[in-house]
Amino acid sequence: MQNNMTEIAENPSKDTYYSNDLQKWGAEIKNKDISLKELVFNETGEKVSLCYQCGKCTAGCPLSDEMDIAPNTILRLLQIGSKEYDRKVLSSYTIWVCLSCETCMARCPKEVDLPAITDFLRSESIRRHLANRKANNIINFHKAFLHSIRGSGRLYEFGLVIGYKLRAKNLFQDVLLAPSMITHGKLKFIPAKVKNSSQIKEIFQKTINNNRGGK
Amino acid sequence: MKIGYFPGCSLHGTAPEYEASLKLVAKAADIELVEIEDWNCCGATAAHSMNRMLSIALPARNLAIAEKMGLEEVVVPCAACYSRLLFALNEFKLDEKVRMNLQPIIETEFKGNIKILNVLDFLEKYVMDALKNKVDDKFKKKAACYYGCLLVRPPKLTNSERWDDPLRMEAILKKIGIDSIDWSFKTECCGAGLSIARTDIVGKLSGKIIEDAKDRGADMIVTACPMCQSNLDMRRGAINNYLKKDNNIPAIFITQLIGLAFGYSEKDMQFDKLFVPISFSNNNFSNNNDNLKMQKSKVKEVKV
Amino acid sequence: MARIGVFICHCGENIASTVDCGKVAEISSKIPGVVFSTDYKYMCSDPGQTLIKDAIKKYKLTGVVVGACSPRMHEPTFRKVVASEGINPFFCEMANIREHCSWVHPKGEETTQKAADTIRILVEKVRNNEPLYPIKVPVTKRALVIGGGIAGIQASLDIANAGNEVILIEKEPSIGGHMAQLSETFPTLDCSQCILTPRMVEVAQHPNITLMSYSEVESLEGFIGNFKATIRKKARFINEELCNGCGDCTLKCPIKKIPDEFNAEMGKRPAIYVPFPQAVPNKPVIDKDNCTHFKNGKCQFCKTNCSAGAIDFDQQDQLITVDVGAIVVATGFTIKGTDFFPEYGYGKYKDVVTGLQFERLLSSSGPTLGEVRRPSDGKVPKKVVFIACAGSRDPAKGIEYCSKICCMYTAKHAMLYKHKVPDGEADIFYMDIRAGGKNYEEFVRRAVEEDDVNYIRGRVSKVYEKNGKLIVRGVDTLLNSTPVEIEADMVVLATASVAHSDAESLAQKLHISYDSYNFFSEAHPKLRPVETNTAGITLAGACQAPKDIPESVAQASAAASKTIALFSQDLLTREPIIAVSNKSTCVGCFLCQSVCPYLAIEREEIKDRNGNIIKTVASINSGLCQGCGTCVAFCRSKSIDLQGYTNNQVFSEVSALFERSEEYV
Amino acid sequence: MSEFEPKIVAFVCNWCTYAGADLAGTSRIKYAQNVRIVRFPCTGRIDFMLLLKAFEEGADGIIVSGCHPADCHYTSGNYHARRRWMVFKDLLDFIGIDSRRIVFSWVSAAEGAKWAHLVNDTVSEIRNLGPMKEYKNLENVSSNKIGELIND
Ligand SMILES: Cc1cc2nc3c(=O)[nH]c(=O)nc-3n(C[C@H](O)[C@H](O)[C@H](O)COP(=O)(O)OP(=O)(O)OC[C@H]3O[C@@H](n4cnc5c(N)ncnc54)[C@H](O)[C@@H]3O)c2cc1C
Ligand SMILES: Cc1cc2nc3c(=O)[nH]c(=O)nc-3n(C[C@H](O)[C@H](O)[C@H](O)COP(=O)(O)OP(=O)(O)OC[C@H]3O[C@@H](n4cnc5c(N)ncnc54)[C@H](O)[C@@H]3O)c2cc1C
Ligand code: SF4
Ligand code: SF4
Ligand code: SF4
Ligand code: SF4
Ligand code: SF4
Ligand code: SF4
Ligand code: SF4
Ligand code: SF4
Repeated sequence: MQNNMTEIAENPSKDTYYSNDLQKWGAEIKNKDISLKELVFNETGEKVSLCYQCGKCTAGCPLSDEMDIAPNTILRLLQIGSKEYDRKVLSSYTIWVCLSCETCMARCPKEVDLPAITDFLRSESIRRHLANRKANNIINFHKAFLHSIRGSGRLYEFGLVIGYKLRAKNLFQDVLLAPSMITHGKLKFIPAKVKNSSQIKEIFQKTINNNRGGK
Repeated sequence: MKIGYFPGCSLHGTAPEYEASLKLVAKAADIELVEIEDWNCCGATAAHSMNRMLSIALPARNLAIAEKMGLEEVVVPCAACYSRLLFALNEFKLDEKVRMNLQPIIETEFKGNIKILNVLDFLEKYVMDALKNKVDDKFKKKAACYYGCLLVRPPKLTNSERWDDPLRMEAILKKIGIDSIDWSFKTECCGAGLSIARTDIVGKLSGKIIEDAKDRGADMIVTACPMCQSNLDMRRGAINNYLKKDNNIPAIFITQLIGLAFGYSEKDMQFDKLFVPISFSNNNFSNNNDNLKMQKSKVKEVKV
Repeated sequence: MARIGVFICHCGENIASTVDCGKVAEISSKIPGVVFSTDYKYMCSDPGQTLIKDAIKKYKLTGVVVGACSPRMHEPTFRKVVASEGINPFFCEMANIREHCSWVHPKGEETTQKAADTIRILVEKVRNNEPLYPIKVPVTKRALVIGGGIAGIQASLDIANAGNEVILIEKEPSIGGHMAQLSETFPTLDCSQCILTPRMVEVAQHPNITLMSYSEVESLEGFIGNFKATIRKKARFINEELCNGCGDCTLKCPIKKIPDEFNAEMGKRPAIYVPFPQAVPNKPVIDKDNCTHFKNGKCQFCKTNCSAGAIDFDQQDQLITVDVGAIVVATGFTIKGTDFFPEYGYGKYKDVVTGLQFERLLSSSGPTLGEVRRPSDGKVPKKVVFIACAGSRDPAKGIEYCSKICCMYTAKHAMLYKHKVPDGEADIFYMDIRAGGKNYEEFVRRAVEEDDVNYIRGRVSKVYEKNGKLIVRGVDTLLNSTPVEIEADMVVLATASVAHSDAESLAQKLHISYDSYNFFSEAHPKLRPVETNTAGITLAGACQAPKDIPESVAQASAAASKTIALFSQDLLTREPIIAVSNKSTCVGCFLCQSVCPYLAIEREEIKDRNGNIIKTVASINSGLCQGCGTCVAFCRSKSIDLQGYTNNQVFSEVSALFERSEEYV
Repeated sequence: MSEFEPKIVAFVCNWCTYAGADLAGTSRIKYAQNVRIVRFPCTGRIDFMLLLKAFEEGADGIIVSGCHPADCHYTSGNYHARRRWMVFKDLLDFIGIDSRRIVFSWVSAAEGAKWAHLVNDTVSEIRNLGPMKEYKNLENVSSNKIGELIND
């Protein structure tokens, strides 16, 4: 555990599980003529042309106020399919602030699985190095989270919080809560660990290091 | 009767009272919860935000182990884990590519025959009957049943009826004499996934939930998910900041209430773990907010 | 022995320029059975026709093949010629050597050869022809109209005014349908009842119309011109002959709190009731399920208070059988309730209402006498939000189509609301405005420009209640997809128009087809929009698809004119191109029955002298068969044949396809 | 030796394809002469024994054409024809006739040009396949057997 922490502390940008991004980028260039909507279709099976821009997703989205591009507009941009718009989508803050609450999909008259599309857009955004800078905190949190479970197979909240703060370079935000969590017995200092932790590392090795986010 | 049990990280981390109460409730209903051996984290939002196959493989490993243990059903009390496990199982059933590729990744045989229960499924199926004659006057309080997102959505996956206004928790609570309010934020998102990275958002989303429950005269919010509960309970500082007033309505797990009804003590149900206190003892329901203020003052003193 | 004449037409130069007509005539003369052949410049001209007539006489011809233009052009002409010489017209066939030959191929031997082959194929057909006679079917000149909405009323009046008998059946206690419930109607805003009720009265008083209210179709047999319908006249527990419509009974009934269907459940009615003051017939009906007498034998206040002695608790349903020649189906539509919408509260908010309920609030005959007051507390709403496409155009809810009328009535509602509450605000959430009709777009613009109705383009995701207000969460997609939250006093859902829940079973009783939404299907979407695939049954109004009043009325008159045209003949003449079955070889597999698109194949029991059933065989109902021949192709034992295209005929045609003509040279 | 001229027979429905071929005529659209047209009320009437018969009589190729799927004058005759065609194809394989020799198509009353193309394409396709020789095999298959195969 100590190791994990120091590793991140010393080298916060070293993301072992994205180490082969460059290789993927190469593949991307080969596919550069495929528009994002086709990729979305290939990887998630979702057809963005189903969306008729009613806006119900945006209307119900608990986070639409926080987003830079409304959820239905994300789909509209994908429908147009130009490089410029594809890039706009991938570098949006929206795709990171989405909470996967599934409200949009549950109410969409055309049953567009926007959360699934968003999941894919996130991984694609990282792959193409287009992730919105404002989303760094969120991405760092996801990374810290995965790092935590990659190491021990289970979430180690204290390590997660510390790891995240090191990535976010924001040691003081939110830690306010930590002491009371400790007094309530809700933060543990010793992480629980999966015995077969090499198996978990294997899973990471064979998935996130090895394929595009979608199907 | 033995049923599989997947605690997930939260029940072993931030929500020990949920685990404790669930286990005692199961015991009272004569059910043995068998923890999945060497289980791992379901991957939560982070995994599916970053990689689909990872987000399937992590839960699938747990399901595969459960199958190997000979379990037919597994209870997943955390709604977030429930959603991820259900998603993985569903993808496994529907997507041939997943079926083909999964085996080598998780290195465990998986047939996909297991059944996944969320805590409401579990309570309805195995505990409801044992709740006959458990109506207790001390419970004569108004509950706001809060389901959150992932217990009900997406409706096609969770198979929920009335997904925009579910009534299942209400029916269970009714069995022990708790009446529930009709309110509008039962399934609104509390913001759990951004709990740490964007606490301000949680304050806002959870704030609206708390506010509506309060406005409609609820005495407590009842939850069935550790993420929801911790957001509504622990994040009360951020919430009150957003609401610009102190709000002391407690947020409690449904299993803690059922446990009380079975005759366990508030101590057994680990009421002390709740940030916003609540007590039913001596017919003297209380949730005064002195304690909360104390927490806040304590917080102010400490800096990391 | 057949004696066939072949007549080759030059069609001026049209055929003769590429086909050597003389040669074709010559080749044809060598076909066995052909006793005469010739060519001529214009076969369809008077001299040409005379030439054929003369040859028939002179050579005692038994069959004729005309090699000329398409049979689609002149087959009737030449068949008439042949018939005038006493030959059965089906012994005349046309070989198409113009459209299918001379016009599409260059001059030359090959083209001439093709013409000659074509002649030979049809000679073989004529050789195997049998005399066929047009089928005459008697017509019962009485129409059955099912459904007494505006469409059924219009159709009944049109048919009756042409001098035919009409039986109009309506399942509710009164005719009038939805139109009776409307306040004012787009696009002219004239009062619905003012224009409808005179027609309802006309129906009641028309000497040719028999109105059977509170009645439904039980079953239907027969075919065009000859239907037999069984109608269930439901017991209304009132002797209609004795009742004078005074209404005393309804005032005395102690059960007063039953949700009133006519007011879309916004008002209450007693257990014995007349649905609305202008009802036709203006006779009450007892709602058995809610009447104390039927529950426990007590009460009977209505009976003691009826001076006419018209109350009859012992009345039973009656089954009445009528013969009719044609049927107009005009059963209309229904609309989805607010409970269809999880996101808008599953119908639990009192102030979220349907368009039809709002219509009743606007109507001066409605529960609030025309004042817009919200159901929860009777206050006048100051802000009303309308949601268009509520349930329509929503595949997730199973309704993909546009309900067509709601754009217009929503504009109307907002407009009427503004007229009644001038300081109120009306917001309409919409996806598109579909106002394709005469003066419709102008109507919608008037709502916006003159009445200040606020249109917001976007769908609403959720409606919930907070502090006595309804919070409507929508979006404005024209404003950069900005989420919009409106605090409303009332929300009106323009809910989807759908088929009645019993539409499917009615369609099955009538043997008409219906689409995946249970709306009844027209025979052809463009060219036969009022007929069904079952001859003699037509459609009118919103039972075929959502429709407004002008369209419903237009279709009703069209259905009536089809019916009147049918009734203008004493005997129906039908082409004899129909299937016939051979009962001795039929093995009773009924494969044919399963493929016949017109349900024309029936089971017939063959009995021996003692009345024991020997076997069951296929029998073709010549009233229903349209002559497609599908059954023939399916019959393994070759026990069905199609007149005019018999197996003998088509097989001989095929045998004659490629006999090289040289053999005859 | 002159090029092989295939003999084509077209079984068409009265309402759509026959009228489409009429339209090709009125529009003077030229096409190959090799086709002989037999008119039926509906493609649903076309018994597949007739197709075998046509081969037996020396046809090298057959066109079966009727209304477009949703446009059948008789509601569903063309649909039944199409369904049976699936079965018939297996039968052709069974008796060793190249199923490319039968072309199934839809030509509406407005598609004169399509009709001309259909005939031309079929002629050139059959020309490539060469003269029909397999029909000899037909004699070895009892017609009862064929009937059963078709109708099952
Ligand atoms: C809220 C609202 C507002 C509208 N406003 C306008 C407007 O302003 N202008 C306009 O042009 N149109 C308007 N319309 C549309 C109008 O109501 C319809 O066009 C019209 O009612 C269709 O008439 P119909 O006779 O086809 O059907 P209906 O009016 O539905 O009548 C059908 C009749 O058949 C009866 N019936 C049903 N099933 C059976 C059965 N099995 N056996 C016997 N009888 C049966 C029913 O009881 C009913 O009496 C509005 C509709 C709605 C919902
Ligand atoms: C581009 C376009 C595409 C369309 N596509 C479709 C479609 O896909 N589906 C569909 O359903 N509809 C379609 N329509 C609509 C369709 O064309 C009309 O609905 C239909 O033609 C109307 O038929 P009509 O007989 O009323 O009028 P018209 O077709 O206009 O016929 C009127 C006839 O009256 C003659 N006439 C005019 N004045 C006089 C006079 N004073 N004396 C004597 N004769 C006169 C005219 O010469 C003409 O022959 C389309 C229309 C357009 C413009
Ligand atoms: S709700 Fe569905 S159809 Fe409407 S804009 Fe959103 S994704 Fe598109
Ligand atoms: S899943 Fe994401 S986009 Fe959809 S409603 Fe929830 S937060 Fe908004
Ligand atoms: S039943 Fe009697 S009381 Fe009632 S309306 Fe008729 S006559 Fe009058
Ligand atoms: S008998 Fe029935 S209908 Fe008559 S007054 Fe009594 S409750 Fe009303
Ligand atoms: S008519 Fe207008 S409101 Fe009604 S379904 Fe169609 S587009 Fe929507
Ligand atoms: S004018 Fe034509 S294109 Fe424009 S809305 Fe009307 S129907 Fe559509
Ligand atoms: S010819 Fe057609 S309509 Fe007539 S019985 Fe046969 S299948 Fe039915
Ligand atoms: S397919 Fe069409 S036209 Fe063709 S025969 Fe059937 S109805 Fe006719």
